[in-house]
Amino acid sequence: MIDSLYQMGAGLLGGFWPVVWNLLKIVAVVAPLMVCVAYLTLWERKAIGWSQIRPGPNRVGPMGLLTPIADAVKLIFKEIILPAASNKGLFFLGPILTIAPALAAWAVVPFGPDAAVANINAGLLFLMAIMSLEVYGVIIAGWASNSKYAFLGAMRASAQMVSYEIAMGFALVVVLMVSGSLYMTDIVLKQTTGWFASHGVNFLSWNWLPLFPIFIVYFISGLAETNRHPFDVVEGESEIVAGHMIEYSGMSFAMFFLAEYANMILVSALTVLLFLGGWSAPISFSLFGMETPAFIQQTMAFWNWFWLFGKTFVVVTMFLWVRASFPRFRYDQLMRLGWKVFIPVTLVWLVVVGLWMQTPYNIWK
Amino acid sequence: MGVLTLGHFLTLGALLFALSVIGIFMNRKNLIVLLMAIELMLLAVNLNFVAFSHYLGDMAGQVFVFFILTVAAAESAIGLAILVVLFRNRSSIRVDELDTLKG
Amino acid sequence: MHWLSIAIWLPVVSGLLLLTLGKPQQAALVRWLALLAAIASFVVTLPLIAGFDTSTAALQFVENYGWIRRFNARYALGVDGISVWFVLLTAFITIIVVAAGWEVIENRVNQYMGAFLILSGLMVGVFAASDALLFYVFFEATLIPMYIIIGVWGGPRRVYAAFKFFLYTLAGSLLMLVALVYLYIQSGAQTGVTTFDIASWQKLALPMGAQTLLFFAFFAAFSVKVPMWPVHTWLPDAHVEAPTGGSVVLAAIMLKLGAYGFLRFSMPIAPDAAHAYAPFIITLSLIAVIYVGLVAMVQKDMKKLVAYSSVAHMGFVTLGFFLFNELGVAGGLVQMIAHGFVSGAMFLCIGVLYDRVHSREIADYGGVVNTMPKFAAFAVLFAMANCGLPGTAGFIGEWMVILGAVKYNFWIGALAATALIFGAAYSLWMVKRVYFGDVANDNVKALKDVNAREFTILGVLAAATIAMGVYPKPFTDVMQASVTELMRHVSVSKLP
Amino acid sequence: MSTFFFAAFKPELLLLGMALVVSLVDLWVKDSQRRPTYWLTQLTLLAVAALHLRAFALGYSNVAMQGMVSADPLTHLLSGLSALVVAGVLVLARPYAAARDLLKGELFTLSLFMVLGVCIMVSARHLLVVYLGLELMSLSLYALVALRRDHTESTEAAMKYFVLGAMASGFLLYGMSMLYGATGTLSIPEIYNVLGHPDAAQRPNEAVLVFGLVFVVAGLAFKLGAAPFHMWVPDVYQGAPTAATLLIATAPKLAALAITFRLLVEGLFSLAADWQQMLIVLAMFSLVVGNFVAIAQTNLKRMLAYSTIAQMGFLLLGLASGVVAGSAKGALVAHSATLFYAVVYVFTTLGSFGMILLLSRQGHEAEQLSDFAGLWQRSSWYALVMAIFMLSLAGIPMTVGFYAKLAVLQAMGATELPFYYGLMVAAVVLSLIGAFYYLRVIKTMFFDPPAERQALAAPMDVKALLTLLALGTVVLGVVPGKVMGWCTLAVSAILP
Amino acid sequence: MNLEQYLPVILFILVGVAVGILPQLLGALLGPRKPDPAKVSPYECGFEAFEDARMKFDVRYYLVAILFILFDLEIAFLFPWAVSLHEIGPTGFWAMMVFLGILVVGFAYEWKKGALDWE
Repeated sequence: MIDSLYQMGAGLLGGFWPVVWNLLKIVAVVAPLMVCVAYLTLWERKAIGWSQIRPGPNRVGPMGLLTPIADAVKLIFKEIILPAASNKGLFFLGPILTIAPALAAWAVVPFGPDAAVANINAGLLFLMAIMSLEVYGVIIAGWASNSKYAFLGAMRASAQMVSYEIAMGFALVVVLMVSGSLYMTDIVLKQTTGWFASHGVNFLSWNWLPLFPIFIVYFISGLAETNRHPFDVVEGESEIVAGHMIEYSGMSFAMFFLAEYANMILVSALTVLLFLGGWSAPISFSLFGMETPAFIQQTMAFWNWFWLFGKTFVVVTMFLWVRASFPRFRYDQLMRLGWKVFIPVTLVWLVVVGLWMQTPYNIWK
Repeated sequence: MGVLTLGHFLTLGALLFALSVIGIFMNRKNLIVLLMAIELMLLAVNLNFVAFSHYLGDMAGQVFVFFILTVAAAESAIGLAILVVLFRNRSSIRVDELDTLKG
Repeated sequence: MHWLSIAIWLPVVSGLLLLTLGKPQQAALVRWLALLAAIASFVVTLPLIAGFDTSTAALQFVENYGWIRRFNARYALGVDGISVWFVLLTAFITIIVVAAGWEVIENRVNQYMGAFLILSGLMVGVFAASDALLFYVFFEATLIPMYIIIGVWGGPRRVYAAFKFFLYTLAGSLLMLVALVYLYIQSGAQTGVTTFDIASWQKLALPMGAQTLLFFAFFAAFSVKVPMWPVHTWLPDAHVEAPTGGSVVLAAIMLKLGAYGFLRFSMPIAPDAAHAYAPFIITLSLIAVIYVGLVAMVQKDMKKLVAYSSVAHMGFVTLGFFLFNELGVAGGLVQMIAHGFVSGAMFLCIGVLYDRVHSREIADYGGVVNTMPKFAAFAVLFAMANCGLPGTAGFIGEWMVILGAVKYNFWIGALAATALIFGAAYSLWMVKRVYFGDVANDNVKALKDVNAREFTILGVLAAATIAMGVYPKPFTDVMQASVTELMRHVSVSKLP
Repeated sequence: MSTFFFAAFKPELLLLGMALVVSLVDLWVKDSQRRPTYWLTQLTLLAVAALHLRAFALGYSNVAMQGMVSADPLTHLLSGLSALVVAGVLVLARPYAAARDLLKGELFTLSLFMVLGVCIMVSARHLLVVYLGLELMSLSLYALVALRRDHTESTEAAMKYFVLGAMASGFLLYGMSMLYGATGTLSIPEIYNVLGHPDAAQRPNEAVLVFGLVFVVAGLAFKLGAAPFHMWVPDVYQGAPTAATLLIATAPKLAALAITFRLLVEGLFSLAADWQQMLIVLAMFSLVVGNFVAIAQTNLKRMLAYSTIAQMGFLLLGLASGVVAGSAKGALVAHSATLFYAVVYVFTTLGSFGMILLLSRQGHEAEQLSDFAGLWQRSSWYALVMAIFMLSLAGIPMTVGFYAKLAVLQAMGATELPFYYGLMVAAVVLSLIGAFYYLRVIKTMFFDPPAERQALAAPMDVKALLTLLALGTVVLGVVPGKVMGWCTLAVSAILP
Repeated sequence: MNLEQYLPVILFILVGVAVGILPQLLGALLGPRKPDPAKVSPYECGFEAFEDARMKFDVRYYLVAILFILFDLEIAFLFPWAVSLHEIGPTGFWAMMVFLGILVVGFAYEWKKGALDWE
């Protein structure tokens, strides 16, 4: 069906068709993503509310389901205040640079085998690169605002982000070692092979088990990378109010917010792809001595999407759970954790995995 | 849109290189700009290497780029460190104020 | 026995030992040790003349060992009739210098004595080297101790004088170094073996252009050292500022290094150029003889006067050399030796006066003969020798050169002869003003005559001066064969 | 070729390992004198020197790391000497550093890493290895210059050094990229092969090559400190803590020369006609700028910096006279002369800057020329030692500096081209000017009255090392043949 | 190499930028625009701003930045190594272990020197 659509378009638009086609695909990713982001804010408020035994937003729409839309409308009609002493251009560039990478990273996220917008063989490298750009948005925003709080917040945020990026990078290296490929699809597929997978218990073949410390480090680094609780000293209200975002208002502020939530989803999705088997089901029918039923075979794209979405949802919810449960770290504790715990842990595990791979007990051959 | 040839890349590399040299010699204001010019210079070289490597079909040039990048990072780390120390001593990073040593 | 090596290294080593191990407090001990070393150094040169074979022009007492493989430079020593007397003269003058500095030098005696001993050894090395690189090394190395001697123990403008001395000489010799490299390369190109052996170089065939450039490169080095007019200006400064011992060594030996170089390098290696530019050299020499003689006459400072007279006398030497006849060359050589004794003695005399009055101005003296009769007798004798009075050493050389000049061209001879008149004029006029007449002032009145040490030194020199003046045959005999051979060599064109 | 052949770079592995060990050990050292670190460093350096020199003596020659490094005699000699010289630097620098809060572990770690960089550069057979070694060395040096964090001049010097050094690396890299593009390989021997391809049509594009060559030569000139790429030298020499200056002035020069050899001689030999011209221009610039500007300096470190520029000029002259009219028969002589010159320069510099270190007391930098005034009267031995170094730098015979200059002159003479003889005359005339300011140092020490009378006190090891260096300078000044032979042996390994 | 696959990447980045620009533009168009001095002055908890906000800041941020550059590049080196670890065998593995060993020494050095301490 999709193929014939593609053929038709190619006939209509000729040389420009690939651009249009890809734009369509991108929209197909971005639009649901924006909806997810919007509803993630609601889900966050709800989830935290529930965990604190209160209803959460419930005024707009049934169970408050229209709250995000109301928020959006409100924000659009808010004034964007431009502080007097700010650098005008940079002031607007900050939010753009924050949101753009958060979205662009999705280009290589596969929703099934070879089912990413861009199936590039250096996918993980691209992710690493584009996620590193995030820090520019923060620091530009902090600088352009020309406010002490914003500046300090930006300094803190960027120092924190780069610190945890190292731990994250090492974690990714370990994943790469076992996967032997930078192509996201390969990384996922690699997890669906192995002794456990061939016996039907797929989830035990996923990377999270043999790379457990790395998995933990990656997840926590993800929290820190997205400046989420308990690492949200950036906007630690009691200290520097809202950090680099303090001078922003209206839609500009919303951009940061959107970016943060888009990043959360992204990091969760990556956690799933890298450690939790991506789109693959946790157990397969072979566990019960069955062939995969034909109807499932035919609707595999849906199941892939289902499992990916489901797992991502679980991980995102863990982000929220962490926020609901843990107190905020002090900045020095945060830096100590990044440099003095995570980096050594990842280094050690890197060596362990490397050595493991040199032995006959290598499970990733 | 014409085809990109080796010449285009080399010209771009040469332009970047020239820009960075100009940046180093003409800049009288800010040491950070000097550091950036140095980075730019190395990037110009990288461009050359990558272009040659691609057209020669030889990976060695790209490997070289990898090393240049690393060394450039180490270099800027040391440059920044020196800059910090310098700023502590002089409270200025203006290039034209670096005039204690003369003769 | 390697007498030449011993003659070079004995003073150098003993000088180094004095320099490094001697303590300033042990001045007396150091003096005696230095004298002992100087005498020993002189004694070891005696076999050179005793065993010298006057019948041959070849190098004798030859030592030849590998030295620097890369350059094929060899530690090659040897003396012929031309150089052997200078080895003795150097060692001899060193004894005089050590003795002359006995009481005068009070601070850093060990360093002073050490420097002179080292200098002595190095200068012997220059005369004994038959390898050009070795020659150059010794030639240049002599600058260092002399620089220090002038600079440390010299007079008020010693720094200026020391610099001038060093840089003038170095400038010349660096050009010579280029010439040496050229010859070295040429020797390889022509014989297949690159070498620094001077004798081999003398056989190289060289085109006129090369010869000219070589000649002037050597000229640059040696004319400064001699010194010839107009590059002589460092000499009066150096003489005036140097301590007495320094002046003595400068006048008696160092100047001869340059003249010796002409005989060893310029003339035999580039004979055609030497012939071609002989008139040029002769002109310069005559200017030195006459003009500098006149300059000497108007000097108020005794040391300066003697310094200019040295320039004039050395003019005689170069004049003699470039006449290209045996009489002239031999005369120049004799003049060099005689000048070694006489000028050294003159400077010593000035030193004797200076130690007592602390002035070198002629005007500060007068009637010294009244208070220092013994000393005045010596001084007058040396002044006579300086102006070439027959019966003294000064006469023989000058006479031979003048004869040679006449043989070459009458008018040159005549002009050279006028120098005798100028010499007499400035020497005797100085004698008159300093020694004769009434006692000029209280300083002179208070003068004490020479003590035993000074008497001995001056006596020995006086004896040498008179002996050479009366019986010069041993000197000329030794030179004969070598000079003849040199003349034969330079008369053959080496144009390819 | 497929093997790594670890045995060939054993010393480098040792160096790396020990550098890490030292940096870790130092973290737990409580001793304010840093004795454990110091001795570990010294032991390492000596062991590395011993391993390399032993390999040199045994004539080992290997290619390792899949053809990327070459452990040939040149490597062994220069690496060994570099390690030795840095060990010497640390001996001399220790009291100085202790008085200035510089005696930190970083001094030793960075020194070791610098030596490692030098060793890598020296053995490079691949452009990448050249670059990595160069940067390892340079980065360590930048940090060493900035080690004195509270000192304005030091940090300023570090900044200048950093910016210009990084730019030089950029130039070199740009040139390398062009070479790579033209030849299609990064391996130096292969570049040589490609350039000399028998089929002319297969040879690379000459224009790109020469374009790259210009940048390579400019980069090398920067690193060597040759004019007009010398801007950093005076500022850095003067501003850096003297201990760091000493490090910059010694081993890195050897390394820079080594990569010059590797790139220009081993790789681009067929372009010799092109790069020789460039080097001659650089050399004459350096001689003129270095010598003339040095005269005006009153700061001794700055003066020595300009003197370095001049010395590098002389050195480049040697490198530029290897190939005449396409014939490489003079290359061995020329390039070994260059190497010898560099080795001599490095050890002499070690001594002369060592003296500055020695004179510097707590809170006082003995940088001014006037700080040396009257050293002769304070400590005559040290004055003599310094004088020997100065004479050696000036190229006066009886010091090894003379043979260094002579070897270069010989190489230039061997071209037998009038143009080179012109260059020789220019070079010696300019080094005469150089002699002036070296002499001025001697003059200051010997002739000027001291500002204070107290004798110099130095630890035993410093004293011994300086004495050893001075003696070495003199002993090699008499018999340089051995070391020259080593240099010839080393260079012959890389000549095509 | 499959370069046309990078087209969507570029497009995606452009879309990302557009998503950044458009809402802001929308907000600017639809929202009110009534600046007054108190509103546009920098936030200082109600105080007047004392000095320029681009003030000196703690040198430790620099330190973090410098350390980050270095570590990030180590990671850049590890990337290709990790990908090809299956092919390069024990030699490749141990070579990187040497590299990591040096890195660890540097890390230990920083740690002990206190470069990683924030207080």
